[in-house]
Amino acid sequence: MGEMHMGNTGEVAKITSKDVLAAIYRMCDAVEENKGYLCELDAALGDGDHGVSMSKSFRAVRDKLPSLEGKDVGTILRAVGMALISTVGGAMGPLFGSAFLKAGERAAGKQEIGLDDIVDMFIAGEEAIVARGKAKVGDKTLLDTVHPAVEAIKEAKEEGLSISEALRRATGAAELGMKSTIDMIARVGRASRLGERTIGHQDPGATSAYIIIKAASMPYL
Amino acid sequence: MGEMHMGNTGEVAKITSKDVLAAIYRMCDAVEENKGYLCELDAALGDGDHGVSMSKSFRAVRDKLPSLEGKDVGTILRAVGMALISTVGGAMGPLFGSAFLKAGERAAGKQEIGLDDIVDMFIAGEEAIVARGKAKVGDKTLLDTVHPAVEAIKEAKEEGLSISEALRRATGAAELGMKSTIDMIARVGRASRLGERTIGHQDPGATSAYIIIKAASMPYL
Amino acid sequence: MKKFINDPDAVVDEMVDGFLYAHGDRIRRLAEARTLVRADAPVKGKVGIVTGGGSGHKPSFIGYIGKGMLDAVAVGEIFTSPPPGAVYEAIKATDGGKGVLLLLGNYAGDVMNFDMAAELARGDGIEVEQSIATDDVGSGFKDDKSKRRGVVGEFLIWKMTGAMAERGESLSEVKRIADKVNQNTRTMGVAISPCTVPAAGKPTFTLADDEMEVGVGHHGEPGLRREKLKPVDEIVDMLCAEVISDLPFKAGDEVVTLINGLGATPQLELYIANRRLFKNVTDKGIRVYRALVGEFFTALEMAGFSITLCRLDDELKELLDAEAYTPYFTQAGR
Amino acid sequence: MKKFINDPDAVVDEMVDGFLYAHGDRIRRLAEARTLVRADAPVKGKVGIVTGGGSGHKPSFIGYIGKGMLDAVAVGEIFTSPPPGAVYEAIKATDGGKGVLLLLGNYAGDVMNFDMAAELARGDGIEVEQSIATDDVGSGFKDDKSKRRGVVGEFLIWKMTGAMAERGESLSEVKRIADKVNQNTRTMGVAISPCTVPAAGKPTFTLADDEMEVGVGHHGEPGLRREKLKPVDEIVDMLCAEVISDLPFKAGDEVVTLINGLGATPQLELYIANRRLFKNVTDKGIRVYRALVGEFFTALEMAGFSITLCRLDDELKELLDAEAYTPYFTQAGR
Ligand SMILES: Nc1ncnc2c1ncn2[C@@H]1O[C@H](COP(=O)(O)OP(=O)(O)O)[C@@H](O)[C@H]1O
Ligand SMILES: Nc1ncnc2c1ncn2[C@@H]1O[C@H](COP(=O)(O)OP(=O)(O)O)[C@@H](O)[C@H]1O
Ligand SMILES: [Mg+2]
Ligand SMILES: [Mg+2]
Ligand SMILES: [Mg+2]
Ligand SMILES: [Mg+2]
Repeated sequence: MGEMHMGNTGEVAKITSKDVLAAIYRMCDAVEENKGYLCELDAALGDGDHGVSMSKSFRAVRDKLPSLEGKDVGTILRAVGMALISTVGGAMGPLFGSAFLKAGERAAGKQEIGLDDIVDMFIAGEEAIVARGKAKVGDKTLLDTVHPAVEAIKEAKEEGLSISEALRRATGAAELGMKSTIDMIARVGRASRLGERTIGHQDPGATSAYIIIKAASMPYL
Repeated sequence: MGEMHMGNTGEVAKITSKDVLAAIYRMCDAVEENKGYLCELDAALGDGDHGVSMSKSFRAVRDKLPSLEGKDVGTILRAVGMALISTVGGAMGPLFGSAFLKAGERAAGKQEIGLDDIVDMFIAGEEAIVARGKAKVGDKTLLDTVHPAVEAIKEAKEEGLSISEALRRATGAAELGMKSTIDMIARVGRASRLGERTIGHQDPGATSAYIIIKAASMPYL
Repeated sequence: MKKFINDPDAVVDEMVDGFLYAHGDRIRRLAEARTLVRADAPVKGKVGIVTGGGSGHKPSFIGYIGKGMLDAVAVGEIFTSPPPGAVYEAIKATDGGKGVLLLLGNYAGDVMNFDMAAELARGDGIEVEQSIATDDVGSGFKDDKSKRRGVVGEFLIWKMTGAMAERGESLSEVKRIADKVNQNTRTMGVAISPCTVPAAGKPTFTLADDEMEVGVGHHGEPGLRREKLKPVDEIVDMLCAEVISDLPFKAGDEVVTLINGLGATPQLELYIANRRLFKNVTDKGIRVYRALVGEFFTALEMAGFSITLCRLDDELKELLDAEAYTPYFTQAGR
Repeated sequence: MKKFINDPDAVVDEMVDGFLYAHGDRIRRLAEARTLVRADAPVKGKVGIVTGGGSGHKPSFIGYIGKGMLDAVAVGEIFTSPPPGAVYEAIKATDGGKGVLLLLGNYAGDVMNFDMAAELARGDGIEVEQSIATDDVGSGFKDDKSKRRGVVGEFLIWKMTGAMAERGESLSEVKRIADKVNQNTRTMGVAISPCTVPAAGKPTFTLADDEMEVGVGHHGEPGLRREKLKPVDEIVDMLCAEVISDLPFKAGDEVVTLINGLGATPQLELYIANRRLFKNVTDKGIRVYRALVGEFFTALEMAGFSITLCRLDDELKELLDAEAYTPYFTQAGR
């Protein structure tokens, strides 16, 4: 499957709905590969199920993908969002699900998207996560991965960079953001009850957000 | 405690109620010492509690002993029997309890007993165990210890031997009897459900019967 | 041994205290012995239902004291039969003039202690009968089923016998029901981890990480054989095959099925087992009248479960569905 | 991982099947989602009581569906909040014209998924309110108690709120009771061995042979601290001190106490704990109106227990004692 859905590489100016579908396949693979790792991270801070929830959610996503061949980007992303909120639930369903739903609204009807669209979609995704989870940057959640990624891609657009370069920057910022959670004290979610004992552990949600952003950007890195 | 209640040693012709009390103290000590060992034996064949039941039962016996100073042999043995059937229950309460009760009946009112009495008491004890448990010799129970001991002491009496020699023989026969259970298949009790798998394991009840007979006879051996 | 206890030798006494703090409005302890009875015992004109046995099987036995089930329980040490005195006091406290039925499992200790108690009570002129449970197929003895252990089938005996007694039937009629339920009931269980008697301090058996004990007793007694652990569907298939062929249960029979958790096995797993049990039974053309799932008769913290089938007729169905009010089984008529 | 399961990813679906084979006479599954409802839902003229959450807590949540308690439960994966759709279907299936109250524990996933469901249902014109349980003192937050986890206190909320709804009271009145019970309830627990989520395959934590986790969450979340295991009386003293001082409960208060086994801890030990709990509470001049002991809200096969105190007034006493008919809690009035 991996090979088939690798999509374009090198400097690109447009991304097709086919590329987006390929990106989603890569996300599914990446989540599955990291299932055990994500559970371990969650065992230190929460209830140890994060990898399991993510894996089940993205298996449900994968099941939807064949029926989405040829659909526009908005339809694809909304379907992904619906699969995420319909199947497993957990904390990830509403957070990632809302992000994909809102991002999908911005790409409604489009067979091709440019960097403008992508930035719009990133912004919408972050807004959805904030609206749903009411967390702030620094609270040790997936927002600490998502927010710097969004800032980076916005800047890249302002600087007039290519899609590839913008995604490269976003992925780099996401990675730094993910790592920044190691030193943070969790302020929301299950982990928040551990207070200072959360210092030294990387947040599982922040990690899966990075895994997803990286998998999406892979061919462009 | 041990020293104080050791009773007579060497060849004796009579046993006093004081000696009997001392013998009971020794039984209590011996059972307590072997608690763990008896549990281990029972774990292989049954539910692993034999040492615990024996220990609890004989602690209850020990609690009664101070009030029995100066009482006749019959009273002492019946009190031991009552303590055994009143406290713990288990399989041992009724079996050992009935044995002591019946043996006590034979020694009612006596401050001193001779070999004739002792043989009578052994016979009564064995009868009580058979009546209560309905086991046969060879069924892999405490009867396989008790029966050869009773036969040995009867013979010793017929041969006109001393109490000491008679108890020596009884203890020796009890030990052989106990060991003979290793090769037997359990026919009654909890262990009987294991059938052939009981071969190779020494019966816990047969073992505690030996421990008791040996502790009683100790100063005469 | 990792347990929430104080003195290992005091666990049963302390448990009884704690039990009475919770259920003292309906159950009281006798002064004369460690025997618990219905607060309103003796119930006039009703056969007294007395049972008892070793502790460590919660909710059995004391959790089933109450209207429609048990009148009194003689409480033994962990896995150890109670002494005759405790049973004798139970008999005296529950004889409402129609006699008392002793219900017990088939264990040498229980049989002897209950026998002694019955002798004592008969000496007082109280009518006493006994019925001994032998439902455990896992204890072997295909040729002489009367030698088998009694296990969780006892719960079904208590339920239906208790209902019969509550109706005011005679001692012989009540005993007939106890024997009838026993004759129609078969159980078999498996364990994947042992339990530890507090005063002994060591597990009753050890199993490798991939092993299970098939036919285990509810005190950790070895069963029929050891096998590799399998998916639960296969385990249930195996247990069903042994249980169904033993009576045998046949197409057209109606049964109550019972899945009993032995202690540490989550209810989630019991329900997964129930799913397969239902399939096994109905595939054979046997009708499931009721399906009970839960912890009815445990073995401390043993991980494992058993399945039970009990063949019903109209008489037993009515008794099974009759009202019961006890700490662990309440049924307000159906 | 030694468990009686088949496919680790199918445990919840298979459990639901097995559950319905046992309780299908009173509980049914919706076609639209993995949501279980009272067979007679929606009950006209009654506020619908809907809850849900991750699985693995049996008998919670589905064991409490029935008259006098819950109308519907949205069933999540093990320890994972159910999706909005399952909650939304629960709301639609139980609205008897007086609106629906959502009862949930304070977990980010549950809060978000229930929020989304409430939004969807309100869009359909159904009146929906929420009440979020936060009884776990072990989750810290002395300064902002609204951030605490909800644990077995939820059982008490379901019981009393369900009774209030059964009376035909309005949605706001029923919600008032849920909030009131929550405000008056405090819980704290300890664990001595972990549990394993089947799909994860590994225990959620590890403890040394002589250690316990104090303030553990019912998914194995770390608690306030680790300590050496102590005699249970000392553990209960410690838990009582924290729980009593937190509300605080005071001399003259009347309470229902609850000891909840987390899975593998034998009931014997829970009753030993209850003995000491009773002493702690009454020594403080607090009156024990009722004492509940058992497994109400487990964490798979975790070994551990919690103690809960809930302050009662006449209104709550009546609701606590009201009739209830569910698979795991039946009470025919008292
Ligand atoms: N309110 C919130 N806003 C954003 N992210 C959150 C929030 N609450 C929790 N999270 C994220 O959820 C992750 C845990 O997810 P998961 O383990 O799947 O859910 P649960 O905690 O319900 O078991 C955390 O690592 C954190 O990143
Ligand atoms: N019917 C019987 N007659 C004689 N001895 C018996 C009988 N049944 C059991 N025993 C003895 O009881 C012993 C087991 O005792 P114990 O472990 O204390 O009781 P339980 O089997 O009730 O746990 C066996 O080793 C056997 O010697
Ligand atoms: Mg988690
Ligand atoms: Mg034994
Ligand atoms: Mg025993
Ligand atoms: Mg979770």
